[in-house]
Amino acid sequence: MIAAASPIVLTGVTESQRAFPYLTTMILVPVAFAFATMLVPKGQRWAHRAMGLAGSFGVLGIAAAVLDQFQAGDGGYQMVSSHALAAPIGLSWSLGVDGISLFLVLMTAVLVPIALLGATERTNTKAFTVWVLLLEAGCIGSFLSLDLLLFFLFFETTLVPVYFIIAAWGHERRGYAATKFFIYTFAASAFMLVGILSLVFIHQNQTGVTTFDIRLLAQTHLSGTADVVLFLAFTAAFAVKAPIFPFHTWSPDAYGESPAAGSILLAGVMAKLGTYGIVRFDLGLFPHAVVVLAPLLLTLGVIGIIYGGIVAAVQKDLKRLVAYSSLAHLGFIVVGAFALTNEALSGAVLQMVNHGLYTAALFLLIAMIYRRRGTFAISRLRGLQGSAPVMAAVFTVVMLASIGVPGLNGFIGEFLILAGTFLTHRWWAVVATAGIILAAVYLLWAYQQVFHGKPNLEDEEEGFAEITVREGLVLAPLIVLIVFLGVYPKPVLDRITPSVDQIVLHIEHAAHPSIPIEGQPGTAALRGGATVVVHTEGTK
Amino acid sequence: MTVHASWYLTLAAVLFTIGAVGLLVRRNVLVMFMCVELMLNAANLTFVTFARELNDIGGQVAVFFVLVVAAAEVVVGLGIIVAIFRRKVGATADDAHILKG
Amino acid sequence: MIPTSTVLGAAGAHLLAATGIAIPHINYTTLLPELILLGGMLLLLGVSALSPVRLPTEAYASATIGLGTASLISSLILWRDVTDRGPFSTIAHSIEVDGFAIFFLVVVSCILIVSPMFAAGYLRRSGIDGCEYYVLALISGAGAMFMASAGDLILVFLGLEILSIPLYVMAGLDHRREASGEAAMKYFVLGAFSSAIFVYGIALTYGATGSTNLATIGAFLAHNVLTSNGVLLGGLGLMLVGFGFKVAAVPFHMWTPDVYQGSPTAATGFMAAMAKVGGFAALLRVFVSTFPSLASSWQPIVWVMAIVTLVFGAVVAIVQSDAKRMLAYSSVNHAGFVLLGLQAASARGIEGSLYYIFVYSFLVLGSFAVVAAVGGADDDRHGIELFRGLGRRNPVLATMFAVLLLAQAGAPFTTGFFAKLYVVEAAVDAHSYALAVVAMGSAAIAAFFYLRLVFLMFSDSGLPIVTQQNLSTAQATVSEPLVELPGSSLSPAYASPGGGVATLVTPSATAIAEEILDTQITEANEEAPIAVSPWVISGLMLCVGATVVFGIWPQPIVEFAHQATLLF
Amino acid sequence: MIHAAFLIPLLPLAGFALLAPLGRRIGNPIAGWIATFAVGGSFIVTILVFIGLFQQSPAHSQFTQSWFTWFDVGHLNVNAGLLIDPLSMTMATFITGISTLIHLYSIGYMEHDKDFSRFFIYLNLFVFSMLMLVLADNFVLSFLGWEGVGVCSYFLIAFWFDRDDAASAGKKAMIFNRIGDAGFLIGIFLIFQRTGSVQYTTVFSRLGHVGTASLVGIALMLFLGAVGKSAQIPLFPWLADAMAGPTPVSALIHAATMVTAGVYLMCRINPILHLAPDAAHVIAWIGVATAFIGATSACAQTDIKKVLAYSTVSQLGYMFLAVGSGAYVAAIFLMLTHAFYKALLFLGAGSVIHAMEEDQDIKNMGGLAKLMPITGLTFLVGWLSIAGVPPFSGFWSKGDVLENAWALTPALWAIGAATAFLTAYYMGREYFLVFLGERRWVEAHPEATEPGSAQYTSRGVHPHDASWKMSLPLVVLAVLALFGGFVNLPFHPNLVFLERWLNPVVGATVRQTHFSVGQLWAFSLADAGLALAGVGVAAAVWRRATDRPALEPRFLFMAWFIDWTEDHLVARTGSAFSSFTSSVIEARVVDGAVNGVASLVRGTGDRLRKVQTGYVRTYAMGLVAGVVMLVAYLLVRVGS
Repeated sequence: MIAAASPIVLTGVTESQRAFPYLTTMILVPVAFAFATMLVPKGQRWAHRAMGLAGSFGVLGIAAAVLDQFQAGDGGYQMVSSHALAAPIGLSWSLGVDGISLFLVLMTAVLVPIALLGATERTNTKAFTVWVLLLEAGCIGSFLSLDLLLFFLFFETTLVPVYFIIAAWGHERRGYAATKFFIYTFAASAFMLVGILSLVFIHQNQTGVTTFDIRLLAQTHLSGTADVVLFLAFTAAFAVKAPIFPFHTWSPDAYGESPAAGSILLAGVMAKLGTYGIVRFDLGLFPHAVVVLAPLLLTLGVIGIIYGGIVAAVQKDLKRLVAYSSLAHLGFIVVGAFALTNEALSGAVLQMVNHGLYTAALFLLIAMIYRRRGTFAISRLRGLQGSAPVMAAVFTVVMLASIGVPGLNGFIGEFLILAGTFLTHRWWAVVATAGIILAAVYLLWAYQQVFHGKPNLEDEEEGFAEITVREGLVLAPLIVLIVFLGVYPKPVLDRITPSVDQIVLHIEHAAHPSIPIEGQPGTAALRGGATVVVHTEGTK
Repeated sequence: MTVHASWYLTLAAVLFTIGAVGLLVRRNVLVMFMCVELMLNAANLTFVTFARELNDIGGQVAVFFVLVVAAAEVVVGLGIIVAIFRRKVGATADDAHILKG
Repeated sequence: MIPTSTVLGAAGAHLLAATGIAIPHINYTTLLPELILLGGMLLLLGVSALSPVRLPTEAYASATIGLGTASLISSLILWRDVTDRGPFSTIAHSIEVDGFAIFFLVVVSCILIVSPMFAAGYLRRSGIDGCEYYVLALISGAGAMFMASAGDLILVFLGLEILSIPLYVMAGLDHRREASGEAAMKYFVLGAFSSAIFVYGIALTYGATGSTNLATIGAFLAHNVLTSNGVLLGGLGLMLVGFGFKVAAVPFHMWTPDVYQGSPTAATGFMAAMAKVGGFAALLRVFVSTFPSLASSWQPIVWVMAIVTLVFGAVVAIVQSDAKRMLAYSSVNHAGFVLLGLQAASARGIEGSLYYIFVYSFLVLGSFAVVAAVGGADDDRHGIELFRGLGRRNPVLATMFAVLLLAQAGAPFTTGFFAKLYVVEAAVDAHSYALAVVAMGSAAIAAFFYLRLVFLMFSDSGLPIVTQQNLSTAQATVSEPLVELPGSSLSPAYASPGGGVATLVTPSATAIAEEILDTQITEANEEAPIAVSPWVISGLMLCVGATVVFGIWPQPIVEFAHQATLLF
Repeated sequence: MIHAAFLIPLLPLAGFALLAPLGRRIGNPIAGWIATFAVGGSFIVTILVFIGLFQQSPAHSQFTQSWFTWFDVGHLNVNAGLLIDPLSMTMATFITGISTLIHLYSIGYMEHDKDFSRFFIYLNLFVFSMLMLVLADNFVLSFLGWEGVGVCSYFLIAFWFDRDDAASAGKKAMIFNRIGDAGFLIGIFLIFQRTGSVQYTTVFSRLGHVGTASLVGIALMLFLGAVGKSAQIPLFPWLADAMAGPTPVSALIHAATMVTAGVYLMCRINPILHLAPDAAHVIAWIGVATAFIGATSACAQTDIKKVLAYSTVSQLGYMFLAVGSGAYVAAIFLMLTHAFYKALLFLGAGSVIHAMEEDQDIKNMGGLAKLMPITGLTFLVGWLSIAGVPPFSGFWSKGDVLENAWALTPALWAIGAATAFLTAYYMGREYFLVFLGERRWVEAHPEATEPGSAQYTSRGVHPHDASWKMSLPLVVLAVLALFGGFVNLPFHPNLVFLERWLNPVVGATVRQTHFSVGQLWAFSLADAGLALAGVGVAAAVWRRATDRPALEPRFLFMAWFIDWTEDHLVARTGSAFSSFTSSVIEARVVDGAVNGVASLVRGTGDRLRKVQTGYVRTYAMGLVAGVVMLVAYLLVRVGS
């Protein structure tokens, strides 16, 4: 019976015609630079920083090229490439990019150089640079993987750099925060691993093909219970990573204790691994379960929005405040993801990018304040606007973006999410809308405490340096993007929506096989009586 | 009345149990080791009995191996015990418990 | 069909009449690896006994490495034969030469190549630098090989003893240290006890099936249905106990922490690797290939055993304050993972277990080597607190240790990840989902204590925290080591030795004296860089290299394990 | 001509874009002039477009100018484009016009302020947002303007950010607005769900398919937005606090333009209100209630600006009363005239405050009329027209509203009339206390007149009319307040210019009141009588006295304790709740669970390690125990 071991068959994934493997390069470049940085002798800070910047900007360049090559309107995966890595296990190196991952990758490529430039770490820049570059590789890899196992590999990889970044360069309680973060997320992804494997074997039993390729796994026929259980197994990992209420308690500690760059990448990029996973895998692989459990996740998301706002309103520490506000914003993304309409889902994907941008900017500004005053305590900061009007102005813009004021990027995402959610899940949308009030409450409160009023006497003579040119240059791209995406998000959305339409169609088709695949998605029964120009009154 | 094979097996089992219990209750390392020998011999007895039952020489051959092994263990075991005694005369197994937890 | 033994019996009777004793045909080339080790062992003994000058331990070490390499090469040659001609057996089917066996031959050879590199320096430091260690290592290596290729329960038993007895001695090698003696005693008594149980189990099995030859037993079970298999199951259970003891599966693990902690650290690494390799080799072969028909009976046992082992190992390791002991419990946890593969009782499960064992050997060898290096001249400083700041005192060592620990935790792009993945995959394939979840959960728990060690190594090691007050503290610690470090849990005396000195006159002077002694050790430990011999470094290079390279490019080893299983 | 419309919002935006980076360098007063010209330019363009539109026949008086697709997902297609029709152009005209005047005024008013340029940056941004609000061709873009003006008012109220009251007031305004905005958003979602579009014209063309219930829902949700923005019950308290901002801000944002956005929105969605009469009733009643409460509260205020603030609340109530009773023209009419005289009053108050060195307590003023003739005179005009004394503009517009209220139900008319009387009374009170009676302030010694120097205020003040920059707007506005009423005279169908002009937008839905000439005269006399009565009473009571505790009860001073109640019921409980959530639920329950698991594992480990006693026999026992259990299990299996 041993001899009857079934040899693993590799799935015949079509090799892409494209000559240059952009995606693979995008993952390997930071790794290469990381190793190169290791070779640079200690003590040469500028050299390490230069290496780090070169690597991250290299990635940015490639990402730009990918954006250029990307065909808008094509919802499928592009630039697909795949090779076997460990045949008996079934692992294969298969990458591809679509509208959903494209901008997350771009965002990562933008945020990493900014994080490196905005980093305040004066010690052991070598190790720091190496970790950041590896983290970038891990995140981009997760976004691009079409192979579930490869995704999991990258997904887990990101833990290690973050652990070291927090543990080595963090603040007072860094050990606790780093360990909590690592163990919590690690334990959660245990469920996902088991889920992944179960799915693969179910698929194997049906087709005799052992593959981790999500495009093939998406066609697996799952029984109701299996569907739900696997969905929960996956969601556990993503819910912790995002985080979704009530699995969020690692995030205030991790965000609060980690250094500036760490917080930026944690909140800006890592959190998106969770929400991206939800969109790509939960929605892509378990359509039935999604339809069944959407109310549960929507409720968690909405609770997150309200709860995050409520708790953020009484934080004494700027970073923890942003952490809880992120919980609220990610709640919006979750709601959008599980509303199962094109509007909401596109909004969710866009909002992932938006949140990355303005949260990164917020953390940068907080780091600048910290550099001047050595504290995150809201109570110890006061009246900064008087001595640093420009920083105050920039902070205001970012704050308004995060509150969701139209004309800035935050609004587009939230509006699409809420409008789309309202179509299918009215009351969740209504409660979530109330959440935007809370956002104003805690952020304006914090802003007033920190920037308004008269500075305390002892701070008076200490003064407060205005934002420097270098800092301004680091922030500038973020501000530009925040405004641009607020004023003209169309080019982005045009690339996101085709992929989103496919997912929505996939789910609708699974939920109601009667619906023909062709035809404008989103008009199906999922919307209840909410189709365009309803000729029937659907108020009840 | 004939002595049935099961009698031997039972005897072996009893011997084995005695050995095991002895190892549990005695403190003197030497005695404990003797109990192990007893258990090994119980195994031998079983081998032989089965060999006769099955009328197969394999079991009897096995006994030799076991005896050899037992002898080897004696050598090593005594060496170790002596090493302990050299440090502390009349040491019992319970005197050695600095490693725990 | 006719049981082989009866054939032998008949043949024996016939030949007895004619010439004398029947000598089954022996294909010595197939025994080459074992023979190399044993022959080399004798050679070493002879040389050390006869040589007029006292040879340096490095000489023996290099000799052992040479022998290990030789056996590795011969194993690979065998591998080629097997891949060409398929598996075969020799010495009246008591030695199986198949992919499975050869995989273990390779692993054992690797262990024999690596461990001397770690041993040499250590043995000299502890003044036990004779040929003994190497001789013992070679013998038990041979024993492990026999266990792996044994086709007969008797041979399994012999292999087990050949493997174990040298390990007993090794545990007590450092006769000057009381702990070492105690470890040896415990290991020996319990080992002997377990092998007695084991051999009794063989006896029962023999009685039930009429043979000790695995192939025969397998065939017998395949063709007959036992009306009452009580005896057989009893025997099976007792054998499982014997194996369980060797591989340190709960509840037969209890010797592990004590023996690992007491033995000389160089020996600990070796026995941790070798005993598990041998034990699992035989365990897998006997249970999966010989008793598949009884799987329904033993699978539940292994299931329980695996869960208990996984959880116990991880949970108890968390509360350990001694690095060696912690690693001992972590190795118990690892054993649980390998049991996952066994419990699956499938080709994939075997592959997983093989791969895991391979990976584990390198990890555990390397880890204990680092512990030995940090342990200092008298090998008595294994408190995890003593790893604080290792990142500053010896960055290379710390980094390598970090890699090994993270790999044990199952970090991606290390072999540890794929090892865990592989066995969990097998478990899921066998529909034991609960087991898989528990396993991953225990991995998460285990991650905690690996990370704690990593964090200690890199914390307070010249990485000031950016806030003003911490900056000053950190500078203070560099210049003035008597300041309480943030988050350092050292003895109060460390915080204020002046006070300690002042209270020297008090009744509890001795305690405080000890405290201060401890303090000084810690201080020295805080600052002094650790020198590591090139031997150890190169050995670690091998371990870490294997861990990382095959972690990024798992294909070769995975493929090897896969083929090995196919050629079972 | 009409195609230049895009310049209307773009010019102020350009001004903002220019000043935002460079304003500080350009500095005082050039920055102010740039801003003023930007808005003035947009005023001129508006006039041109207005004329262009005027020449169109009423049937074709609606143009949309589409710029680009803002975002387009699924069925949600949102344009960035303008809707040029009589309504939006009326709004744009008076917004740009008054803004220009107030910019001009501000150059004078803010000349000593260190943040001079920042002020104008905000003002320009505000004008842009306001214009987007009124000109947008779809709900979402209007919402952009809607939120934009909210944010700008936040900036401007908290302009003197080092004053805590100002900072808090700004925050309060933003949050109250935000509550309304949530309603607005939900309204938009409902509209989108029911009609599949957010374009005004498309939505209105599809209303036939939408059920009444939905329409009422939509109307009320949007009205919630209006309540927040236009300071109606219960969301009005922010407006009183907002007076902490510079006075031009109060004039522009909190009297003339932003607060009327709600009224504009309600008029814009008149087709929906028309189909949802229930919603209309709600609006009318809330409006009239607000009008009454605002008026009564104004009677007891002592802060010159607070009086005006509550008066604004009250007047806005009138406008919603008009909207609710279907008199959209009347609403717009009142909005126009109110913009004139309220801006005038605020600016007048501004120059008074300027003269009194930032002292705003009317009890410390008096007798300023002679010293500040222009201010006094223009303020008088403002008072009489808000009081509704013929022939001032207020008389016509308010009369219009009250007639329509009567047409809905006389009860509304009664309350409205009472409010009208109160209006005349409290404004009279203010006028008498500020400009007449004896001087209750200390004359400064001429030698210490360096502005801002410490002794300057301590020594006292020397009131005087301000520079022409501040006086000119007063005069212009006074003229408008005086004759503004003539755009919509009731006597003859040819005289109701405004009504005819707005007809294309609201004609279909506006309530047609058919009063005989006699009735009209009766209404007019009643209004005039009430106004004069109010004036008279005010004169009788406040001519001499400065303190009438009986007439200034604390209840009214606290504005019926509505703010107080909301503060205690919502704000305090809310913060208490969130600190509870954070300290108990978050720390103990959610995080406690996580750390609990950790300590549980650790505890288990501590207990389990006790098993390792270190005694060989224990270990042997463990082995044997294992054997026993194992064999027992197997034998059981055999048995079964």
